[in-house]
Amino acid sequence: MLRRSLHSSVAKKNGAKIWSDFSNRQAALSIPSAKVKSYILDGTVQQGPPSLKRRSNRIKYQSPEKIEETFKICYEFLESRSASKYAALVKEEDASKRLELAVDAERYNPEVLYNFQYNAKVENDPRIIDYNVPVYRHLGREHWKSYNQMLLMQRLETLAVIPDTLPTLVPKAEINLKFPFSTGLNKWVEPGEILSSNVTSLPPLIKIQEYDDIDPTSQLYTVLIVNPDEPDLEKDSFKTTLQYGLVNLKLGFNDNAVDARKFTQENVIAEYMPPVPEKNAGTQRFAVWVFRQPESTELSLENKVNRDDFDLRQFVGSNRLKAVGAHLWRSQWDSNVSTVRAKYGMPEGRVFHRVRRA
Amino acid sequence: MISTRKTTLKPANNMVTQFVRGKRTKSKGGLSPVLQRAVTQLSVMSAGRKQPKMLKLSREDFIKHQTIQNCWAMYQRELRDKRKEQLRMQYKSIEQAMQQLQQLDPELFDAANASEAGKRFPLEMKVPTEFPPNQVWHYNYKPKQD
Amino acid sequence: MTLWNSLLGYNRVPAGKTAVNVFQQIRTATKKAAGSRTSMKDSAGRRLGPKKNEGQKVTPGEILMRQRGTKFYPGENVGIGKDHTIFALEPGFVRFYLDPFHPKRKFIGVALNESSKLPTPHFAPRVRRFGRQLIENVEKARKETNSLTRKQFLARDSIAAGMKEREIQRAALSLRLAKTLTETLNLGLEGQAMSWATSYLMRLRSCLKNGFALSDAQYNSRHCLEQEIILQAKREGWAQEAVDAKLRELQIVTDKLDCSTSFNNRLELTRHISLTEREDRKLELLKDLAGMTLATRKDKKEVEKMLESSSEYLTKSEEVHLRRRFLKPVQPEGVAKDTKSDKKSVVVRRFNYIRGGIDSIPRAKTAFLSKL
Amino acid sequence: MTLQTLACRGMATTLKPSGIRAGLILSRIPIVTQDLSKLEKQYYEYQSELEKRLMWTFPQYFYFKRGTLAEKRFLAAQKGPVSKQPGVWFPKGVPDIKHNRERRSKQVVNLPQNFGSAGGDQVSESDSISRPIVPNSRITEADRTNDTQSLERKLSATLYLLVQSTEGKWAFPSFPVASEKGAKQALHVTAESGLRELGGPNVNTWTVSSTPAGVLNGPDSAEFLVKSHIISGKFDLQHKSQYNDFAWLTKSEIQQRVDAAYYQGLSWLLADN
Repeated sequence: MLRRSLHSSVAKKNGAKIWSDFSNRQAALSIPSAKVKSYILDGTVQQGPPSLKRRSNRIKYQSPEKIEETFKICYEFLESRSASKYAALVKEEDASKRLELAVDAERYNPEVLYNFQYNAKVENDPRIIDYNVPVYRHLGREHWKSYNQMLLMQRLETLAVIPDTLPTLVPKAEINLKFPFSTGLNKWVEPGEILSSNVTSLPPLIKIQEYDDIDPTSQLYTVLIVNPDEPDLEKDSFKTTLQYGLVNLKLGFNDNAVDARKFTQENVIAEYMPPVPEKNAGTQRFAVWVFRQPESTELSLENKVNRDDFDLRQFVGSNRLKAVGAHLWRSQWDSNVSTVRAKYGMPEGRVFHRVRRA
Repeated sequence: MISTRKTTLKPANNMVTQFVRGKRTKSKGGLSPVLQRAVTQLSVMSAGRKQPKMLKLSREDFIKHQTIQNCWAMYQRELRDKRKEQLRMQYKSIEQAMQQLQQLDPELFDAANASEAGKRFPLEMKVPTEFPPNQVWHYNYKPKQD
Repeated sequence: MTLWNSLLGYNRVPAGKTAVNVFQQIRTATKKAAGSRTSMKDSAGRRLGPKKNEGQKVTPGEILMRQRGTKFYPGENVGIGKDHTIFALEPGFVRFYLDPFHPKRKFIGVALNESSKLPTPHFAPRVRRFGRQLIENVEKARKETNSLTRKQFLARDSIAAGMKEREIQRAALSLRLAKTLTETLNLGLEGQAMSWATSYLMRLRSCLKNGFALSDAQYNSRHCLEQEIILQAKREGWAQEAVDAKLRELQIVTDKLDCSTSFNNRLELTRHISLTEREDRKLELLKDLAGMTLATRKDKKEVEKMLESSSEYLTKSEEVHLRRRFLKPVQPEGVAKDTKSDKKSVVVRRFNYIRGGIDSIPRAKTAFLSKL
Repeated sequence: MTLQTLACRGMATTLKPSGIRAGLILSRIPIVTQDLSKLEKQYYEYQSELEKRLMWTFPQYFYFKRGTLAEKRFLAAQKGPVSKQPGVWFPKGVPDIKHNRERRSKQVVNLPQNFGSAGGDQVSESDSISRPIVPNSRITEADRTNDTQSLERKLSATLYLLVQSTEGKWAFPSFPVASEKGAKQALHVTAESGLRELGGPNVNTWTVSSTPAGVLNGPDSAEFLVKSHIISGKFDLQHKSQYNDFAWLTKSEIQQRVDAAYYQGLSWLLADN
């Protein structure tokens, strides 16, 4: 096996302390708690790992032998490689390569690994996981792709939201949905979940987490919530209605929770209509679609939108919107629907036969 | 195993214990011998008792372990890339040499390009060992006068 | 069958001697005595194959195809039975077709109307039928709305009891909140303002309990009340100024509440304690606790009472940490050392890892919280 | 190797058929395995510690029959684990003993010493069966004196034969190829015979391939490098040849002695270690 003492690149020669001097590094790249940081980096292991809260457990804990010395050598090795990546980054111009270099330089940093693995990723604390930093965006995308993205696509396809509302979706942004205002419940909705009418009586909080390298200041977003299962008795089929429409939303990488605080009345092209399915009309799907508006163009508000029989594909085509993320919940009739209708001043719902006849 | 089996004679109820060689029926520990034998056989085969406790690392140690593995993977990748690059350069230089040789002297080219099917490394070429042999190099080589 | 007859003929010795005995009696080694006839059995035909042809109008449930295995795959608006029988799910017209998405498969589907062709393009929305009749008669409609499924019907008493139970708890809680508002804090709210206040605080309490940050919880509660007002205004068609006035009123009430009340770490309503005040009282508590020595039961009671009252200004985790620090179940060894191991002292036998042996450490009774 | 067909003949350099020389890269393959770098040594130690921690308990019942002398001697050499006693507090965790092994840590198995002649007199320590194994040192005499002419130097690296021409330039030995019709031989044959002529007959070499490994284009000559390994025997420079010195060097040492352009032309042909 060929082995040569690896050529000593400039940075390695003077043992550059890239990862430990924070003169020009973002604060999120280091571990906030000093105890944990010194346990990992300086190897102060007498009192045991600080992540074990009880002292008795810390005393009982036995860490593997020779892990400190090995870690030290590996840390220096990785740090020298990161130094050479930073050196290359200085000379690099092309944007995508710069991004790739910036990510590779920090990807194996143990502090970044610790921060990302052991802290909340959706409700991220910008001081620890700061999605402005490219390496956290990269790790976030990998984490999202490992499960949640697959789950979303599976739900969109098995519940046939993909061909019914829009032809297909290449997911780029992670969409998380929560209904905190109607019941005060603090739980993210899983795509495809059946929600009660009481929960969906007030607009949701939509968190749009972009992982791509876009310029958040110039990019505007549109959010549409559509219901493709509104019964249409004349054609004995279904029609799509627009439940909620927001346009020209400006989002950051960290503060991207869209609720009443984040937008004003101009952003709303369609007031929120809560799901009020009718008795025996079956389970209705409510698809949340998030689009990137083309090069920071503002969508005008007065283009009259036919909410009742809404053609989503035509609307997306005419405004040249690019679908980046989606989410989905389902609603069905329950005894509370009548109170929600009364609250919104909507007429009483129609009632259908229980048996579905030819 | 000598087992004592009590045999009682009916008529004069003076119990006579006869010492008869045979299986032990009275159990020493809690289990009866049959059960004990089953338990020992099971424990001999069972893996659970022979395995160490599962290694549970604290968060910090797990991060250290991941960093060590990342470093090793990167180190191995660098060696592989270096080796691949060297092989590619070697192949390029052989091809360039043969092209030039073909230009200069077709005869030598044919001699060089002759097929070496069945050519094997000589036996004397020693595979490197951890420590050198007693006689490191055989200087006293005499070509065979055939 | 012809081969078979020739074989049979070969074995049976022809009854009457024909003029020329064409077949010589050749002894063949393999054939068993002809009597067993294992290969003779055959079952009646299963009448497989298509039962409807292309374009034929069908109603749901009609069988389109009997087959072994999936010679034809189920297409749109069509179901497949466990013996791979394909039957119609929607009324329409039968179509035998190929789907470019599955090049190796043949499909049978039902198109909902005469003209439409299958397969519908892969990215086009599905063609679906609603298929339910509207109940015009109001009486029947009301009856249908109030009809319950069997499970709900059986459980309706427990559901009603549960709702009533929750209702009672909510009423009790709002009463408690109202009482603290009026007596201890005497904010002088009445009528509409009081009802707003109690519902605001109830929602704020549940949001805090569900893990929202204080600012988020306050916004959630206020936003919920605002929406109610806006929706009520839309229902009753108030003028815009009336709505704004109402909202301003609500804003005043909520601001007053925010700056005059807060919740302790047991989610009970208390007067507002600012951050600085919390810090000072915490330091003060630390000083007192440091001075305390846990020798008698009275000391223990005293320390517990101090920590009890600290729930107002400490967060839950801070309180737990202080309890663990000052109410240690076993005092550190230096504190209540007992030299002579007499009857009253407790002997702790601990393994000494350096010496490899067992140390027995006599400890006074006062070292143990439970034995005070 | 897929060689270019004759079709691209026109594409060659416009070198006229001048002097063709057959260069020889004579190498001695390493005798000992590579020296591990600090990272590798530490990593292998760490992995072996982990493996010991996760290894199953030593099957004593398999190696020592119950009640035999061997078992008694083996158990005497072992240090038994601390077992759990009721009523005793274990601050570092209650011991979990199965098959006489503490399962929470690695099992240290000691082999009984002086297995053989425990009682008997030390008849002759040197050849008794149980004498400890003392390996030869990987640093040889030649290493210490840095004798570049010896083949026992730098056992873990590949050594290459370099010769110093009269005007003091170090290079690989190269021999002219007879260009007249009759006496022309294949490249590797000229190289080998030139080597025998240069360094005495008793050199046992093995040519890797008759195909040249590379070419060095001089102003008017083209030197085709043939690779071969020296297997045994001694290379002693014949005094009459036109070279005045020779040395067995590793790749890094070659880089110092040879000028940059020459080294650049064949750095990839030489093995790093």
